[in-house]
Amino acid sequence: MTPILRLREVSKAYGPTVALNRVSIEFAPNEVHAVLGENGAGKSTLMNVIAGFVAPDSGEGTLRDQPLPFGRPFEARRRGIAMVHQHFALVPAFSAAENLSLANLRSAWQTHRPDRDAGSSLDLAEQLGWKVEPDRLTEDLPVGVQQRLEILKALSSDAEVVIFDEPTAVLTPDEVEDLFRVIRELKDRGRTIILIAHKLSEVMAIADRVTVLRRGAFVATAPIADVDADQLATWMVGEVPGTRTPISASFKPGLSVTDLHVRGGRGEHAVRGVSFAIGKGEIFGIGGVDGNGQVELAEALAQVRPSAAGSIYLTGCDLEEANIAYIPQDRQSDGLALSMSIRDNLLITGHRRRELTRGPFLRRGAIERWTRDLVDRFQIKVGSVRDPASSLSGGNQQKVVVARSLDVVPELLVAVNPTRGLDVRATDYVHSQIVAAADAGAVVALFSTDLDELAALAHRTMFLSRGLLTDHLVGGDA
Amino acid sequence: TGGSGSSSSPSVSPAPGAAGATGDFKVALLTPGPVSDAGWSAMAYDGLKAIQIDLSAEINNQEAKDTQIRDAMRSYAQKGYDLIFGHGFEYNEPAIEVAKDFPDTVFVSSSGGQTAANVGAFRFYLEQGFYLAGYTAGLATKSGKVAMIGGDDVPSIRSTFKAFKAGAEAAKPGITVIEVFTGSGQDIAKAKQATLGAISEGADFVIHQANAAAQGVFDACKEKGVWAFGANLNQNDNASGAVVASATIVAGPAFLNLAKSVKDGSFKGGIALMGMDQGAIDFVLNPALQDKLTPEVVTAVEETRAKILSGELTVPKDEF
Amino acid sequence: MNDVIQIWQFAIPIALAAVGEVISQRSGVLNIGLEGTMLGGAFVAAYVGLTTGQPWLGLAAGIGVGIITSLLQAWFVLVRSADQVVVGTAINLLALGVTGTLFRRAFGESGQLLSVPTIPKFDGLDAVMLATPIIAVLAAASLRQTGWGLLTRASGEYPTAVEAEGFSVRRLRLGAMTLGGALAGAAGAYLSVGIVGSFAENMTQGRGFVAIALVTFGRWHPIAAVGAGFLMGGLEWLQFKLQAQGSGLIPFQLLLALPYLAALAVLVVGAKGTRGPAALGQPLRRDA
Amino acid sequence: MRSLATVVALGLALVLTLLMFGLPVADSLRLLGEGAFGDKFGISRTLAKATPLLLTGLGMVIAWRAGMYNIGGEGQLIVGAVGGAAVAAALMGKVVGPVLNPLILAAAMAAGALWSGFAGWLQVARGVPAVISTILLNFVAIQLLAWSVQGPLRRSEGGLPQTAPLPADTMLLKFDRQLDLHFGIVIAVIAVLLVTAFLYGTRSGFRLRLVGASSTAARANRIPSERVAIGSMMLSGALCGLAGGVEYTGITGMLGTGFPQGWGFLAIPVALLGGLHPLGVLLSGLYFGALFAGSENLARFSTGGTTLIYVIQAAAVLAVVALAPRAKPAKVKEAAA
Ligand SMILES: Nc1ncnc2c1ncn2[C@@H]1O[C@H](COP(=O)(O)OP(=O)(O)OP(=O)(O)O)[C@@H](O)[C@H]1O
Ligand SMILES: Nc1ncnc2c1ncn2[C@@H]1O[C@H](COP(=O)(O)OP(=O)(O)OP(=O)(O)O)[C@@H](O)[C@H]1O
Ligand SMILES: [Mg+2]
Ligand SMILES: [Mg+2]
Repeated sequence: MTPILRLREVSKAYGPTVALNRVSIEFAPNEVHAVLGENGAGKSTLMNVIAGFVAPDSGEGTLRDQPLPFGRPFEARRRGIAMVHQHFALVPAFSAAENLSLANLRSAWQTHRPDRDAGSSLDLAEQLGWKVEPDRLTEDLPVGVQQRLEILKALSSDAEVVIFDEPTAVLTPDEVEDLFRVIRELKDRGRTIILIAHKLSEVMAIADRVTVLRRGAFVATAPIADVDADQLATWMVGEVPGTRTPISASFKPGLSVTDLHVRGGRGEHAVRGVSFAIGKGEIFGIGGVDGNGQVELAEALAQVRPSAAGSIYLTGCDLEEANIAYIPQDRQSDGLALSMSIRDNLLITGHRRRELTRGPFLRRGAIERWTRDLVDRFQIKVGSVRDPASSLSGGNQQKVVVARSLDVVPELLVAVNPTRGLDVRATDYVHSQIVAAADAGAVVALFSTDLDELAALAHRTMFLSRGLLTDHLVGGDA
Repeated sequence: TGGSGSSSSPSVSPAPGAAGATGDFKVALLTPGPVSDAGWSAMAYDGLKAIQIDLSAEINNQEAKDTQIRDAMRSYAQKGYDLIFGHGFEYNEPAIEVAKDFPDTVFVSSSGGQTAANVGAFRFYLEQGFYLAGYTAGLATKSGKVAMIGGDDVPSIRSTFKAFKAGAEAAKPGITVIEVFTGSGQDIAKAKQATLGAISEGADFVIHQANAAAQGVFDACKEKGVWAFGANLNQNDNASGAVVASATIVAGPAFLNLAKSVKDGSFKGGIALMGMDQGAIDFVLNPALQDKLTPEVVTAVEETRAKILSGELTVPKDEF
Repeated sequence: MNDVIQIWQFAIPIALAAVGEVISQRSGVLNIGLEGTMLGGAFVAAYVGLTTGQPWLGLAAGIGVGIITSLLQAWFVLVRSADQVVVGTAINLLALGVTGTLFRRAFGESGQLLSVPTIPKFDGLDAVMLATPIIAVLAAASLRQTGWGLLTRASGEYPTAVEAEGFSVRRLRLGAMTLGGALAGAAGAYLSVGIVGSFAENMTQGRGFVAIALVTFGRWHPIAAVGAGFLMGGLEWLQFKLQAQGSGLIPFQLLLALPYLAALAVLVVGAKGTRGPAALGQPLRRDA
Repeated sequence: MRSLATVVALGLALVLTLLMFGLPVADSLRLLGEGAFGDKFGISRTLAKATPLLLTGLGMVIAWRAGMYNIGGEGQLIVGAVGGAAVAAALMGKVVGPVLNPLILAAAMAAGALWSGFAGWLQVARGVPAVISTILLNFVAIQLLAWSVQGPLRRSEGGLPQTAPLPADTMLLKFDRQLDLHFGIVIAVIAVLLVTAFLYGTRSGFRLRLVGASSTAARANRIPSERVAIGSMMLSGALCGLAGGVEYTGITGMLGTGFPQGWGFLAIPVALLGGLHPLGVLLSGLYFGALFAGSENLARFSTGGTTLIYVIQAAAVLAVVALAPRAKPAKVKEAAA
């Protein structure tokens, strides 16, 4: 097996943070190569180096013995490296078909017709059983569909190396299975597939070989047959994480929602009359395939989006004044102001805390102490709290959101896919925080596309489908 | 310490006052438009050049409109300039004000009604030239319509237009005098468009006050085969070949004489009206196109010129 | 008919410049320096036209200046990632200063009324007048129906997506800026060797800014922008006719403010659906 | 390091410009320096020119930090001055100067705030990007000025299109009659301090920065970003309007079509060079003030011709943006340098 893509001694540091530390790695044609590692291990950085989006500080890379065009993504793409981005590279104002056309363009000098140029990708989507409406504006599509577009774009190319950075995070198990079928097909056509995923089960199911990174450094590469999940987990974190089972109990009345209707961003009827009640200390799971009104419902509960009809009551306090913690599904756009400092991002809730302000003014010293405390308590891996939030890895970004939301126990916690893209340890940590909040008396509405997560945490779970709550199951017993 | 400056003199170079030494005489000119406008401002610039050569003065010039005027005057005064010309009546009032703070500098504006010990004004009686142009147009028009194309809409321009109109009406009672402003003395295309508009309404003689944009007026006249008058400078030899005569200002002598009086200390404020009798204003027929005007017209115009020179006829002008 | 031709001719400079600005803005570059680029084109076209006696050479030179100016701008905007508005503002200042200084050096400090030969006209029509609508249609078609157009639009919306597909946003924007510059240069040149055959300092008198307003007015569509330019030209002609007829009905300041007010009104009434390019005005940033 | 490079580049750009125009370099540099710092006149001129730049620059910082690309500083400044002049016209002779002056300044701020607030509203409520609307509004403002000095505010029928000059006691305090320096510089410096305290020391300031950095994150955290956006525009316009009022009551004393000097446009380079930070604006405002005082002197007293001033200013701006760390509101580095 001669490698087609080689990286040698690649390093990249962001200020004091070493994202990649002399990583050497080889990828072969005809293989699915999984790259594993904790949040912040450097996976995305490594992929971005390969695809040209990030220029490494040192080290070299070759594709078919030609040097890689570091720092020039368009060049890398020309040379046959395609990437499915963890954070999508789609034009929001384009139709789905136009976005797909972008991927199918062979040259700027050709004519363009969206239906024709997107054709092959749309065919592929149909083969996969993925519903993509070509004329819809991309920005109006649910995240799950956007993820499919992103994948379709990469697939439609004739790239030799296809990188998938956490493509499965927002897909349902069925969709994941479809994707894996495609990946296998690509492999059979001699392509190199690099896959990042956090779910070990997925990795075991598809990968031929696996490489583990830890804190920016290469740990090991091994054929998948030679390792088991425990081994991988040990490589990744150095220890095996424990698991937790939820307790069931009876709850005091907390949140009650009656016949709630919510409209989506385009005025569509996204939530069409749901009623439920969540007790204090209860974790209420809301599952279902992405795009069925979860985000709208969550936003309505979190008082971010107005409800069109119906009522939301929170026992014992005025909803306007209540301390509602909201962990949005898209941490990069809704959770954080990436360009602002970590401290400022914590202040997003902090600037409302009485002890951190004096009238209209902020108390500098108090804020400093509070920030330090949160970073310590929630084990956020930061260089300095004055660094921009964009410098954090996905997992640590999520920790910032969680930390500032759960610093004091909220009356209501609304969390949407709170562990999307997190590694095992971080996932476990976020889970424990959610449970702790509930144990301390918070009403918790947990939205997740991950059945395991719901099963592990929720006392009860319902499913949202086309804006209506359907099924009903009981947490611990499910 | 506000307000105490009237007794102190600028510190840059002790101003020589009215009786300065030669070579040390500094004169500045402020114009409302670029001195490259081949018109109103250019003419003043030529006057300044004459001062430089004849009095071996150090000269300087700058464009300064309304609100910038005081600032520009102050900066020259601060630099110890002896004489600051402002080319237009709009410089008169700022001059009065700034002059209070800089008693050792003489300020002169072309037109304007206020004076002080160190502030004077001379007013070019360009209306006389415009009157003659209007008179000529009135005699020679076939359509009975003539036009005036203005750039900036300012009182001095309006005053000359009034004179043109008076001249035209004197020659041909009931004549239609079209007036169009473009709002800019630099927009050649607009000047052309405005002229085309006037011509399409029937005008067959056009005078302008468009300074640098004048070529647009001439171009339109040439294109449509009608006649134009030059203004401010002698524009008879314009390449368009459409200029039958020009109403001109001859500014050199006026500038020079005034500068001399400042230099030798004989300057004493006051207003001088500079008209045809001083040779400061003229109306020059284009000899190459003389045949386009009938001899009767030429004779009548010359008679009117004589009347103006003798004082028998007073051309109307606005005070502003 | 005669009036229509007249209106059309005087609308050409703003219409041409607006088409170029549409292309540039669609790629994400807000070219505030349009005015300066036009002025540069006007001056050089007049100079070359005068010295060679060839208005066509003048026009070509004007286009050349437009391209050079846009390349200069591109270096700042695309290579140095400088703020587009600031660079554009500086370009305007630069053009004002350089053309003014060169004009005075070449033709004397008190200036001259230059008479430059103009592009030949047949029945009041000339090649540039005919070419302008064609250019607009071509631009519209290329933006919609070619790969270049798709990529250029994507560069103006979300540059990362373009890079991810193997195309250089920098090159695409450079292309769009160059086209925009060429058209702006041509527009300025047409002013000095197409319409009047002369030059005066700062003779563009805000036409570049009007063109920017037209882009918005025309909602970033080349043909609509040209149509808006024609409309503007018509209003202006009407205004001059009214003045000549002696009715001071409309103060001309209002007329001068009209394109901007109209553009604003269109946006106020119907903006929700049409936005400008999302990345308009944003510098291109690669990984630091 | 970076600032050293900036200085070197500025110098080089300058020398190149001078050489290009065939001017003696040493002499020209001397004229430039003299104009800015040569004597009390130079220094006072530098400060006087920095005054409107500081105020408009601060205005840009506030808007851009909130993610509103306000390019309408020029229009807001003009409208501010017009608003001030309207109040002056209405109250002149009825109110004593020391009272009238603050009224004029207040009116200027209000007018500027309304003008920019309109652009803010357009973006928030109608989806018209402020980049576009403020550009358009600049031109409307210029025509508004032209119309008001030709019409309602004209000092006298048939006179020049200008407003009546303000009496001396209505003007801002001057420190010396021969100098240009006036009380406006004090106002500007106080504004710098207030804006700094506001942005970094208050909850509203924090919210403003948050909305600018990520309006989606602000929304998800129940911060009324639309109100913040409009508010920031109004604050920004108020500062630009104040600049207009200060220029009117400090320097010109009257309005005419020549009033706009481009301070509002230059506010953007001032703000960007200042790193979109109020304290940075203090430095860059002074730098540009000195540059203007100097280049004016150079253009006046060298043989280059008066149009040269534009070339020098353009070269200086370009040299700055070529080197200044790129700044884009949404991605402004919050991290300490
Ligand atoms: N632009 C940046 N600026 C500063 N630091 C960065 C930047 N990008 C990444 N880092 C840092 O580099 C390290 C590796 O980040 P990377 O995104 O590669 O992690 P990852 O393995 O993909 O994690 P995750 O699973 O959470 O996505 C992290 O510590 C992160 O904080
Ligand atoms: N709570 C506060 N009260 C008063 N002044 C403050 C407060 N916070 C910050 N400042 C002042 O504001 C200025 C900027 O402080 P800050 O630490 O926020 O800067 P920064 O984060 O580096 O700036 P930037 O966000 O532009 O990168 C400093 O002079 C500081 O003293
Ligand atoms: Mg990652
Ligand atoms: Mg900060």
